[in-house]
Amino acid sequence: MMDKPFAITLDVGSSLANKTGAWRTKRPQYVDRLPPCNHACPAGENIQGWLFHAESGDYEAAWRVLTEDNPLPAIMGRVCYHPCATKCNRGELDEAVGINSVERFLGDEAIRRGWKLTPPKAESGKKVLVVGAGPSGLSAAYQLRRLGHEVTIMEAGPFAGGMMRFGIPKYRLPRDVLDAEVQRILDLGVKLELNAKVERIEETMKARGFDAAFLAVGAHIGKRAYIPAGEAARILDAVSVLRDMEGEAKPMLGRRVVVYGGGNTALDVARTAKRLGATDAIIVYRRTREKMPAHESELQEALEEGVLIKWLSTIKSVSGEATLTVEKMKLDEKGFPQPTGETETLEADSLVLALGQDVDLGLLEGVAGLEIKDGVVQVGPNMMTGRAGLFAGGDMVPSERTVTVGVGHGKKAARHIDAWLRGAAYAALPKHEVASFDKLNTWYYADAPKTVRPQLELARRTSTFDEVVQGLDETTALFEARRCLSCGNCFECDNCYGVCPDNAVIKLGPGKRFEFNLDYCKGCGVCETECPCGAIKMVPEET
Amino acid sequence: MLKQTEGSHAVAEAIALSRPQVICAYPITPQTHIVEGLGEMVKDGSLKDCEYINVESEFAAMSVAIGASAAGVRAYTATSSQGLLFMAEAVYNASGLGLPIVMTVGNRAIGAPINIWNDHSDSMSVRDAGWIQLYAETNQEALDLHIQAFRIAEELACPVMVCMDGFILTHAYERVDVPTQEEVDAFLPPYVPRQILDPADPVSMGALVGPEAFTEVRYLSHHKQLRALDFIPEVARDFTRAFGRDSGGLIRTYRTEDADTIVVALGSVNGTIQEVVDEMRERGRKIGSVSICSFRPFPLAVLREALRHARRVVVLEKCLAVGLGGIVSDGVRKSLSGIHLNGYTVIAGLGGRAITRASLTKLFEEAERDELDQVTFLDLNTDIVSHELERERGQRRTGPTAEAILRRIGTVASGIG
Amino acid sequence: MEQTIKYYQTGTFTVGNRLLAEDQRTVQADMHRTNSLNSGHRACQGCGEALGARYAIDAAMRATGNKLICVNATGCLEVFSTPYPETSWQVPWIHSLFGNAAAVASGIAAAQRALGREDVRVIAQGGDGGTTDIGFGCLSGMFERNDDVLYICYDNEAYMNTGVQRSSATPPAARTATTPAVGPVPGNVFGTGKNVPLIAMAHRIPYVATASVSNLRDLEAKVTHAMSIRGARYIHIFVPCPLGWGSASEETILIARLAVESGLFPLFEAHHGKVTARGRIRRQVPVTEYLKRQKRFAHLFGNVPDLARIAQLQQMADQNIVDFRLTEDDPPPAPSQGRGNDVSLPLGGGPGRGST
Amino acid sequence: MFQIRIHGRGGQGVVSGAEMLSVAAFLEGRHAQAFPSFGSERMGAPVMAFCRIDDRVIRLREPVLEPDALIVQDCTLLHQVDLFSGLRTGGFVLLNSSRTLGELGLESLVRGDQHYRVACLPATELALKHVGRAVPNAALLAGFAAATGMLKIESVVAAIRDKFPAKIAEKNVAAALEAHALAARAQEAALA
Repeated sequence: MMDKPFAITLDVGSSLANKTGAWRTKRPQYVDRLPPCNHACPAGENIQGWLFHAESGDYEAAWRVLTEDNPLPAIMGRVCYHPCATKCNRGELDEAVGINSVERFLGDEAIRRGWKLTPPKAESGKKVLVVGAGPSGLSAAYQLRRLGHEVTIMEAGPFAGGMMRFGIPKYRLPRDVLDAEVQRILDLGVKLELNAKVERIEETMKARGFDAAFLAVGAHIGKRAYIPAGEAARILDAVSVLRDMEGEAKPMLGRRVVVYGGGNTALDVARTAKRLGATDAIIVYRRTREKMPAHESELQEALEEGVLIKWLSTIKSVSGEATLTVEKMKLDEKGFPQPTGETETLEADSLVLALGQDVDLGLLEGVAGLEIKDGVVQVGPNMMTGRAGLFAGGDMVPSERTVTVGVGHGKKAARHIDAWLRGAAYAALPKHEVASFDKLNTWYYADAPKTVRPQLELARRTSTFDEVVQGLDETTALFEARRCLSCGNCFECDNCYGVCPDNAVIKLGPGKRFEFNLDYCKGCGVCETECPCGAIKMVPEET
Repeated sequence: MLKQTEGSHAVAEAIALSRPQVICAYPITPQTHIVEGLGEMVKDGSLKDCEYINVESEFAAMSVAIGASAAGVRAYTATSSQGLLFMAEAVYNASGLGLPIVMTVGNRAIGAPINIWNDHSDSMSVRDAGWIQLYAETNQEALDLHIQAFRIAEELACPVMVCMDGFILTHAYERVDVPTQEEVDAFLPPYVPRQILDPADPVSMGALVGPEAFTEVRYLSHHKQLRALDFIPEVARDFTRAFGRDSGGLIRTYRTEDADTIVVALGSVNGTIQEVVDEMRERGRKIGSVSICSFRPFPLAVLREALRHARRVVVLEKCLAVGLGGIVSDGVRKSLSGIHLNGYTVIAGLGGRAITRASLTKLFEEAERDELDQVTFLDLNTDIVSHELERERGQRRTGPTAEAILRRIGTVASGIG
Repeated sequence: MEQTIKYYQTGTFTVGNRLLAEDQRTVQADMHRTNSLNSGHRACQGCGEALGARYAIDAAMRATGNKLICVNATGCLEVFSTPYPETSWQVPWIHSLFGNAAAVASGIAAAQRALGREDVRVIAQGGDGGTTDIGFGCLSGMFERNDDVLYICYDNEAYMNTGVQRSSATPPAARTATTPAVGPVPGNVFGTGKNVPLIAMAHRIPYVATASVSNLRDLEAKVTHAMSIRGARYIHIFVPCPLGWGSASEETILIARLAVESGLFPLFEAHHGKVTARGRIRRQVPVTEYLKRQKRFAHLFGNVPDLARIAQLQQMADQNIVDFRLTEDDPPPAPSQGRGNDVSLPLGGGPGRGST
Repeated sequence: MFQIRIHGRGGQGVVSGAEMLSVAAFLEGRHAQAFPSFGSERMGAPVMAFCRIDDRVIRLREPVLEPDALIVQDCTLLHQVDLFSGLRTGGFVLLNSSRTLGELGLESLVRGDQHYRVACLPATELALKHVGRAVPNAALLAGFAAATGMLKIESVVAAIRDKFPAKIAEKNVAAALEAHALAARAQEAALA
């Protein structure tokens, strides 16, 4: 110990006695904000949550978080139109994160490695009927089973999958993938009865002693439009064409096929026709490309495959063997198509109508208290119909008709059914404010373009039903996952810990995040400005 | 070992014998030969474990010494005149931080007018910088004082300035007794710093000190110098014991017992004064002299004791407090407070003006007759001064005084002095 | 020195990154870092200098295994870190004078040689006043002798400690207490700032670098690299001063980033007088983005914007971008060993100023 | 106390001459003090140096104002500087010249009532001969030793060896020895 000259030479670190926290007028707080991807997901997936695990290469953990909300990642990774990506903040930076492709990678990985879903902890002793083995039904069955209920799915068709099987062509969703994910749900102990059409729901429930039922029969009846036509004219509807694709006898469409409509189904049929050997597959749509409900990516692929589209056209009549009269339309100022009187003729071996689908509500006849509107069943915010204990979801209720929405309905309904069975009401947790782009400091993220999913060369694609879009391999999936900005939630980047001029941030260690040391924090706010993901918020000191 | 050598070289040898670890060198006449000599010793390996740094200014010289000393090694530098003023800020800092640096000042005047010759204006200008100031009377004493200086500095954690008259001592060849390394090692232990910058035991040196503690810090540095009043003679006694000769201490008296007139002076001029004292004593005059070695701390008590019985004191100083008169005289007067005797201040030897026996004899005889003014400028050329004053009265734009005077006295005064 | 996009993406430029291997992580991400400049110091809210100093010295502490001695010139850093009776330093530290930090450091380095303790390294640090003005002589002397000292200048472009007076590092047009925003030509009208990094390079010392508190990993890497080299080294760190610049305390790093991304403060490294690496601008911005966030430039954006002087500042930035090839991808030529006279210095340019 | 003043020009070794003189005296066990006339003079300018020799400690620090002896290294100074100022009666003067007093027109110095004792020595020639450069001081010291008998030639030689590096020293020693012989002979002649 040296004898230090008074006042001139001081012992180190003694300024800890000076609590500069007293200078503060604002204080920083750690917050969690809702990532826009999670916010946008119809299936309510905790996307950022499972990406977090994927980033560190723990794919099983990622898959387990993912399947909390969605038992069908391999399917969703193929057929979802990923609204998550549309809302992804990264889109404003370079390109949205390929969430959907990582999801598919996880789904495929799970199948490849044979990961099993977590079985229920305890049996509830309640019996629930699920009508329809489509995405919504499967999702509901899965969630209900995990909550310990005894679940039976009654499916009218010969296979499980519903529209995933009868509406989506193989080249978009290989059937082995579908089968694998369905089987995994059944492995949890869900009973599946095929070719078991429910004629009268209430009778079935009473007869078999179900405590509740979830209806998800989908919409399988192709809409017809009145078109004057000769006897010889070959006119089919899209749903049947696609359904027949699953059977032995493939539909006979001829060399020149005209499809009428502008939805995804219309595109599926046209692309299917191409694969069945049609030289011409022409879509006739009464509005413009901008107005087309079909998904852009599918339209793009269809065009690449040589599908032709006549915009602003309606079919007036079908004369003789195969001559269609098409009338040109024009949009009025409201954007509605109006006839112009101009017509032209079009040669076609067959005309396929893809004008949307209706729901078969037969099983609901005589059920009291139901409200049916526009051909679909009305449900409350808890997915319950007018009849207590009878819930419904998917295409048969008012909503966008996608697999993802279906899965979301299934999950939501399951939670409410579970609550209802316990005589309670399910209340979802209050949502955090959304982590919008302006909350981020994106300088800290490396600029990295999205990994483009390799595609099969067009030639092979149009001649076979091989899957068009290929998946990511592990490295690219990892790369993609790591493009996530972790919007609104701390990812332990240590920025606050590093940038504080007063060392007023305490690092608690991996997974434990951080804590502010208010003894020394002067409230400068640098940590808030420099937090990349917007997980810090300055709030005024209470006076 | 006895040697006939130059003052600067004798000092260089003394420094080398004191085993310095860092030496900072920046040239300025007349101290240059000292650092040149040391540079040679470091280069030829005779001075080992020593870093010799050629710096870019006196300010840097003292700063490097500060860093070295704070890092726990024995640091030395030398300067003169303008150089001392240029490092003045660092001079204060070294003492403020309590760093035992030893510095030689080869005393020299300060310009303008620029003048390279000897007087005490330089060291006097930093007399209150918190350094101990020792003035050497001979080259032997200069040599001895440096060895003592390190011991004093390191014991008290206070820097020491050893002042020796430029040219008169630094350039004079005379006999000196140079001690052996063993003798010096026995007298001067290795440097054990009181505070040190050491990663193993970190401290912060040089804190900002506010009104709440600054007075106390200053009091402590004053107190440190008061302790030096006891310690300096102690070291001098040890030195005498070890080396068998008297050197240093606070003051030295010469034939002051029963003296009516006592002359007080600093540095080499004491030799000439003693010659004059002897002559006058032979003529029965009661005169003596006192040589002040330690000017800081100022030895009030011992000086009072040496002077109290005299009738008059003549303070002969090689510096001028412009607008006041003497600098040393002030201290002497303070030492005599309450004692009534006639005090005279004589300003002599400014800018290298030779101080001769003749002038001193005349001066002291006038003093004995109490015919001196309060302040006397020895050998002042009154013709020149009055002429210059006349000229100034005459015109508004007078031009530089120094040049005017040189024009009047002609350039070469036969080179003497 | 440039940060190429590594495989760890999430937060590639953040202080820490959980995706990195332990040994790749930064000093500042370490739970057990030194905090060589401890809490409780009296720097203003959002002080860039306090941040830069802790970063630099912590990095040096790791690089030297805590065998480090620091010298501090008079200035904000010294005053806010060591007011009696408290010091914030955890390293052996000395403050001597305003203008002699480099010389004191030379003395300490010499002492270590004399003691045979060359494992103990020395850093001198000062603000732009203590470096580019009053301490310049000692700095140049230390460079010329190639003493084993790393000198770090924390540049906030004025004398902040004494109340924001102009220094020779003050950029054109900036308002300071001695170049007030009044009269026909408000703000600083004296030159374009003394470019000490380039002057340091002219001494052909082993290493010169510029850094910014906006690029903290880069800053840390440069200090670490500097400590791996013997001899005189110089790092010039850009540290915004909310008080002196009239900027928001939370924007300290943001403003530093804009200085870099606009080209006004080029990041580069030089070995033996030759530029060997420079920081690519990732997202280029016009200088106005940087200027308008600071009250010291407010007079440029009055009712009648001072387009001429804004253009002058933009020109300086553009000159830097050209001189240091700040927007080019290709790496600059490898460092030349030895100290040949073929060394090519960029004309003008340099931290915060240009060759106008 | 014996006081010597050496006159010469910058670069002629005036100061080292005085120093060697002091060393020689020191070697004979006497006290000596040598110092230059402190100035900023450069090459060629008139300069002086002083030397005091005594048997007791020399305390006096004033310049030599009343020399007992003068050594004039350059006779051209005769007409430029008041060389003889203060030289005491009977004082000794050694001139560096190959000419005689008569040739130099300095008989008056000897005949005058000051009774100066004046000698000439061709020191520069000797220096050129032995050292190869016009550095007359070693030769002059030897001449001074011989002429005044104040110092033994051995002491002068030792002082020369003390001052110069070996090679140059020996050359100067050679010059000194010849000068000493010359001066000794002249002395005898004078006495005869």
